[in-house]
Amino acid sequence: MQRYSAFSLFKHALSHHQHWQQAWRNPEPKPYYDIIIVGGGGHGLATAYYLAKEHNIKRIAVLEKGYLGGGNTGRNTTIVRSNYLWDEAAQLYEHALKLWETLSLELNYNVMFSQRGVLNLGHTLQDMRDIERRVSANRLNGIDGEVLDPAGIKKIVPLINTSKNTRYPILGASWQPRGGVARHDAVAWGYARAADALGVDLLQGCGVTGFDLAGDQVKGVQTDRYGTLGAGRVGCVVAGNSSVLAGYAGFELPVESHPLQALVSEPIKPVLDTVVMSNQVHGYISQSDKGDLVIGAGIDSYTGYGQRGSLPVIEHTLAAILELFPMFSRVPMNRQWGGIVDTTPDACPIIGKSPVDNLYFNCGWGTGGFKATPGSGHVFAGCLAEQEIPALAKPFGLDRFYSGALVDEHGAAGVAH
Amino acid sequence: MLRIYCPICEEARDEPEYHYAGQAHIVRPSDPDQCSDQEWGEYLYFRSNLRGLHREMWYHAAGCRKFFNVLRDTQSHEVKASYRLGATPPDQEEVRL
Amino acid sequence: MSQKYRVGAGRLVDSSQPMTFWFNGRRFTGWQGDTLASALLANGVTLVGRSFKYARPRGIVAAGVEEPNAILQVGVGATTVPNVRATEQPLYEGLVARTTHGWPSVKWDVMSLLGRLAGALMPPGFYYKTFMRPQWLWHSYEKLIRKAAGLGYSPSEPDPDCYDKLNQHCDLLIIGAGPAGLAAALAAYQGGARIILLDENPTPGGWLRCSDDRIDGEPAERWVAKALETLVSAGNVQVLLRTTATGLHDGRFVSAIERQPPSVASAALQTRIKERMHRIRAGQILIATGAHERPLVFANNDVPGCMLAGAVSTYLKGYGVRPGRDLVVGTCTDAAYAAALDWLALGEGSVTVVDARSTVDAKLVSAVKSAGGRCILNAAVIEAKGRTKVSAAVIATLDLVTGIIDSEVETVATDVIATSGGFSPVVHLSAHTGQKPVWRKDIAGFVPCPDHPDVYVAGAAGGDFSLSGALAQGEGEAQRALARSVYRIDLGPDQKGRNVCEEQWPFAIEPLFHVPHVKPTAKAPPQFVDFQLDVTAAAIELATREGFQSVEHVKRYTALGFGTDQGKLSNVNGVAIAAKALNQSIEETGTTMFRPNYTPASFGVMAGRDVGGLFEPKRYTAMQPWHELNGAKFEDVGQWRRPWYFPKDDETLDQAVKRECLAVRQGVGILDASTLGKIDIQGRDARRFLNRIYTNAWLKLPVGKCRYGIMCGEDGMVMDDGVTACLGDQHFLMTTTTGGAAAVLEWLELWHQTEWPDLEVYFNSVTDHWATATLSGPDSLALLKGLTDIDLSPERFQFMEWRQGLVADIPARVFRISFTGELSYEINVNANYGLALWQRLMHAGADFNLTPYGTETMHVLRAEKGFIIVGQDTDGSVTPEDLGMHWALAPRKAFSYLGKRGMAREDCQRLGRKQLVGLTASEETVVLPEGSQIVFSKSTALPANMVGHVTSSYFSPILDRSIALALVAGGHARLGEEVLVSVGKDQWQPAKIVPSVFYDPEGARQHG
Amino acid sequence: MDNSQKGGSGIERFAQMNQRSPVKGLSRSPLAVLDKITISGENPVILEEHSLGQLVLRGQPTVLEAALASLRDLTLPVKALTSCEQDYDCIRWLSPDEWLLTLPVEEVFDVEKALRDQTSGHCAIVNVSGGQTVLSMQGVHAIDVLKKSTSYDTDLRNFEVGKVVTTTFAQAQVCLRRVNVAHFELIIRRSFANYLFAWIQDASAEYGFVFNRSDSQA
Repeated sequence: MQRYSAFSLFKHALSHHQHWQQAWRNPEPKPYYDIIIVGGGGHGLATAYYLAKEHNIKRIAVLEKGYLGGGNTGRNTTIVRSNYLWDEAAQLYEHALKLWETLSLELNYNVMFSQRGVLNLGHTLQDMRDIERRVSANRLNGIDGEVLDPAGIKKIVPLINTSKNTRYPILGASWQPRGGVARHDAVAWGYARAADALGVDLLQGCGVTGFDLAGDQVKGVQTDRYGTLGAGRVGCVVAGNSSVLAGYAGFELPVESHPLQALVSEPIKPVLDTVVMSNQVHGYISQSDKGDLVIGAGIDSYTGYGQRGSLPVIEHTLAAILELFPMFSRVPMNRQWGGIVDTTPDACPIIGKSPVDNLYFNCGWGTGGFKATPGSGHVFAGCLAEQEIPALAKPFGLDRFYSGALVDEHGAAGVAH
Repeated sequence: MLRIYCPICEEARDEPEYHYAGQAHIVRPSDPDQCSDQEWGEYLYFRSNLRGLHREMWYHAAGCRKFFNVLRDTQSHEVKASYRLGATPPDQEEVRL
Repeated sequence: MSQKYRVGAGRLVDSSQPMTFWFNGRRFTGWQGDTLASALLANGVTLVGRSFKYARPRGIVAAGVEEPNAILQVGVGATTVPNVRATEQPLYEGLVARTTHGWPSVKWDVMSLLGRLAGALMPPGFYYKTFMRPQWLWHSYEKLIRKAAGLGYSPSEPDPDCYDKLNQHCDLLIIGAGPAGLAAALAAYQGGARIILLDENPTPGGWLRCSDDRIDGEPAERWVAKALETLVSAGNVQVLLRTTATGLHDGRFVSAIERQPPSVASAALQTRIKERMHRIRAGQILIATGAHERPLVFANNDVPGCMLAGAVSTYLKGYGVRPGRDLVVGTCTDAAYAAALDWLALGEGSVTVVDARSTVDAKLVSAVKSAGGRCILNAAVIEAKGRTKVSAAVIATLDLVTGIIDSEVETVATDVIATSGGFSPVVHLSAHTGQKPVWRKDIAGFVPCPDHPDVYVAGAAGGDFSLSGALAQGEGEAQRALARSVYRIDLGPDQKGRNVCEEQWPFAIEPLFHVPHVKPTAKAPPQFVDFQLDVTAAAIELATREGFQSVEHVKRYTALGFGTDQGKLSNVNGVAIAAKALNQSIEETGTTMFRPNYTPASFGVMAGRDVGGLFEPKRYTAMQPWHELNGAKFEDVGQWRRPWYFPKDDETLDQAVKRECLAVRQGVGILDASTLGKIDIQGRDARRFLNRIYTNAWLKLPVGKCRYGIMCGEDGMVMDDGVTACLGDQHFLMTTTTGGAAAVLEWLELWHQTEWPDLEVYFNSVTDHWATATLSGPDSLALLKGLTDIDLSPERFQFMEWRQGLVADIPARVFRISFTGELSYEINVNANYGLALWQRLMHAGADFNLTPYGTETMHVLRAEKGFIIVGQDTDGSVTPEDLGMHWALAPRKAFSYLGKRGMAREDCQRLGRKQLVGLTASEETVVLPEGSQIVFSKSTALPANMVGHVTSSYFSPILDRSIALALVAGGHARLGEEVLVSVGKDQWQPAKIVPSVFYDPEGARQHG
Repeated sequence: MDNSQKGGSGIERFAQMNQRSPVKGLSRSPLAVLDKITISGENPVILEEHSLGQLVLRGQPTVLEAALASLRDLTLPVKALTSCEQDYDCIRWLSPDEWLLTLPVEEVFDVEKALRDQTSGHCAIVNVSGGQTVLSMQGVHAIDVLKKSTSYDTDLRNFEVGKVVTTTFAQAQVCLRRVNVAHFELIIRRSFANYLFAWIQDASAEYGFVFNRSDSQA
């Protein structure tokens, strides 16, 4: 792999950048792979990378229907944090956050992970109880976090409206300084480039149309571009399309796919240096390095695969942002879009075995997928490569929907996204 | 934004008048106490989540307060038909169950 | 200062109305009708900004919404607006505008030095390749990078203006009032259909506004004026000008934003509506949005003075502005000749047309020549000279077929280079709902998907650039669209295409997406594709070399089209350059997604009136006036505002709550309980229904009695609770939690309508109908006795019973139920009497020191009794058994009630589930923070083994010590055990697990 | 005050109570804040019709039709979104088994009782007079205020005189009826009244709406 560095930039500048290598190959597929990953988003690419790097698997392919990182990876608001309530979820996301902290060096690709801190605002007494509870749990899980009062919030975000006269005055917030944002495309590209360098075949424009099943076992993957590719094991990491793939294999999942919308303003001069999230008023906001205000909306109520949602959700979200930042009223909104999020009844992912042998699923990340990318890939690689499901993934099996052992993140803390 | 025809009010209205109520035609097991944990889990949580034609239930929360069924394409978001609870769904043959 | 570039009258401006405006601190004059851009050009201002990455000087390129460069800050203070396109901003008296790039000034920008020196180090994606080491330093690099971020400035004060929304419905929405849109409206209105015709410009006509075409023997302008008059007077047509359709959404729902003209926007503040969003549900949609001209991509094509040919014509004809002395036109279309001829018509200055094509309509060439201009065919402008202003154009012979450029070049001195690379139909709206535009080779542009289910397309938007085509298609498509509705129109065969059009410039093009330079692209001076984000042809080629082969990858890697113009000028050129580099066709390459908004919409107009006091409803009870008058502090509970506590003088929360608590325990207090959800249930099967919905038994509850019930979801988790009274044998009044009222009613309807429609029962919300005042405390009986005709004697009116009668002369239903553990009477009256009831109770209660109390005191009192609050002591993962409420379960009911099977699941029955217990801190004065996590034993290792958390915690005035409720693993079996409560980093409070009822465990007090 | 149905004393199927106070002047409308505002002659106006009592009737049409006709001379509107008006009474279709009857407030209890007496079969009658209030909005710009507030198509072609719809209004709900071409009736929930009043004021400032409250007291 061609190393990236300031020096390499300088060297290539001298030759007018005409000699940069391809970031990844465009390989012809092999007839058989030890492991096929379906889904070339951040999670799938990370899975492939860790399979190759840490589990020494040789023949790995990633099948991507469209282009790498083109699904939810490239459509989210790039927030990274780990301050979840329940131990199982907190430890999984914290595992991811620790990987984030060294990811650029690991991949030799600057994913611009910016630990600018995340504020979760509380507007009601119950919000504040939930915040206390979550921060207390985080502390005992070894995750950074503190509870701030309005004055403390104002110090971090001077523009925010902490007046007591708003509809839902801000009573306080949780603050995770290690949280932040990262550059979403770079995460996909960084993993892709590093996985490719380890010999992983990245097959783009290759949609999956079915599975080759022998009894209760998966033997291969049928594709629209290369016919059937044999596989020892198959891992599906396709977010909103998980139910469609499960349908090919003959079972259902406790997953519903909903539109989740986001929007950006036109770039303005820096005014907001952290991530601000609020459940009560339904909105979250940060400012990108380019100057765009990046804003996440609530989930649309209906299921949908159209990668777009309904305008009232956007309208309400911007009203919420103006509740927090009235001075943004004259800022122009540039563009809105949507992703397809795979939601589960407990707002936690499903990681592990499916009813079909050797067919594994990693899905149900809902609105929390991006922040988990390195951890999700790392843990899922462990599931696919080893006999035992890794401890971090164990609580997230499908069996919990039968036993009732849900990890109820939204029931508990109402913390979304 | 979806425009949904309410078969009770006999008019199309804007989506915010309604609440989405999930996949339609899920029947409560007649004897829950005889269900295994697995069967109960499937009834509670597992859904077809179809891409394409989907039969789903909506509640006209700001209108007649009635639940009804909708046949909708979850890819194009197009509402194909609305029908009352208990009515025969249209385009039955098109719907994969 | 004189307008030295103003050369004539201009059709869109009124020279009799001069206006003063300010740009970068200098005073200028323009005319009514000017845009800020035309006024700047009239005054010879050519430098209007700096580019994002390389800080290169930039000037005005376009005359409409597609402008990428002239992005200015307009206004000052609270009403300043960032990122205003000068080409869209109407001039008004006193307008203040400035550039936002460049230090110390836009003319002398030190960043441009950096851009020139280090530009070579900044190919696309350079930031992915560096700043990695050491990792912790990225934050510092980032701070530097952020310094360069952003275009304009957000105001720092709240917006004094107001934004409106209008919900609209129509049979046919016509987007664009150019020739196609006007023709469509003229045809469609005759059938009586409701029509909305909108256009982004202040006047209709589209490109006809600045053309010399004629319709039916008259100047097109006349035809436009007559059309407008006809439509406005028709009655069934709404013409919305200054209105841009920003998004086309599912369900043929279009958002369109109308900007008020500046004169209106500066009117009295009270009704000052700055922008209005029309939320249009359209039966049918006709897109007549025209096309945008594309610039040619050549070296240094971003130097101020490089413009679109059409824009030059618009400034000349529309505004009487000639943006320079000499003109070089670079083109591969016929349309650009108009700019040359318009310029030549003014006499002065030299004009050179450089056409890449080998064969051009001879009439065009001779027209230019006879007017004194020069025409060079088979050639292209390959480079612009000049830094802050074009000084010359470098011209070379080009073979359009092979793409080979001759190394012999000619340099022509000029200060304006106008180019035309063809036209891109404005397909944006058609693509917002996922329909991909289709490439049409013959016109070298994308057109809307022909099988679009929701839109019809006419005129240039569909790729027909002729006037006759626009008129005929407008009529025809309007007719087709309305054929689907009841408002048919029949134009008849002889009417169709009846307009006689005399067109100056029929459309002809040989596409040229990238003008080669004598040097290879990577070594040539930058050839800009996306001006705003400094994306060059070399960058696109590099991206494809690096493996970014999907057009979306190219876009994301280079930032092509990510600017505020969203690639209106750059999309097609960029796609074509990528396609060529990938050695594939443009069809194969495709275009990137188009998303709303077509042009930006302010946050304010998106939010409309749902801001400030109207952000969300505030719901009040009938007693609100009294609460406000008596200094209550309020708490938000759902949308309700409930009195939180009633401080006397300058009492703190704790002081007030202590006083209120003791008053209830020792005397009598009064609570406004009106917000509790109330559902009236009537019908023969009401009991059977309740028996299924609640976990306990309801079949035998006698009339006159009340019963507490828990509602669970099918997962067995507690969902809501409340007391339900049996009002009649077939009549019940259910109460729900304040926040759960609507959801519970929907829940009841769900089960009734879907699963048990055979049960004869009706549910009606009466939450708002009944106002509820609760008297609670040992003195409540004595107080109430003097006010009612109801027999209150404890043996005749027992705990958990209800009676009706007069209370303070008001008919009431009185429920002897208690959430405080004291003797209590919940008095329900028609809400119209709620305030009178409260006032009369307060009046009569003066002798008893009747003390109003709020939700905080209510919480303390109920916690003393171990009564739960759903949502505080439960969180969606708690079963009734976890709460120790086995007594509220009736497992032997014939019907398997909702939640029964769920709570029997393996995990719900396992040992060690978290269970509700009481907790007392070892230090009696310490109130454990609500939410604190609990461990059984201290360990320094993290993660610690957490076993539960504090759900409710208060100082109990009656017990004179702190109390808490908590969920603790296996708690019911651990009574008496010590736990540690985490109250801060390495800070622990020891506490003991105790029964959850702290006060009067026998319940003697509530029985009176 | 009807004492024949004291709770706990018998096996009455339904609890009934005359909810009107024998003492005059105790009743207070949700929008009593309108008290001090005066009417301006030419402008469109909004009034609160505080003298109306309201009953929700539930049941199959066959159960209710005859009783209603004989008691109030009203035809039960069985067609979706229609209403029937007679003197001071008006009955509105809300759903196939639900209607809202408005009538003089002093007659509510008698009608409630009589309806129960004269119907047999499954039905429900609920007094909701205190839970909602009736606003009347008139004037040439009334329809514009509605366009700002509800997504419903209030054009005369779609929303003819006498038609009644329950729909969204700002962020609350309304039962909306067209009384006349430029006259609309809005029935809103009590707890939302202040919010909606503030909304209507804000939305109609552009047209110079003036607010007033009728003097009649229950």
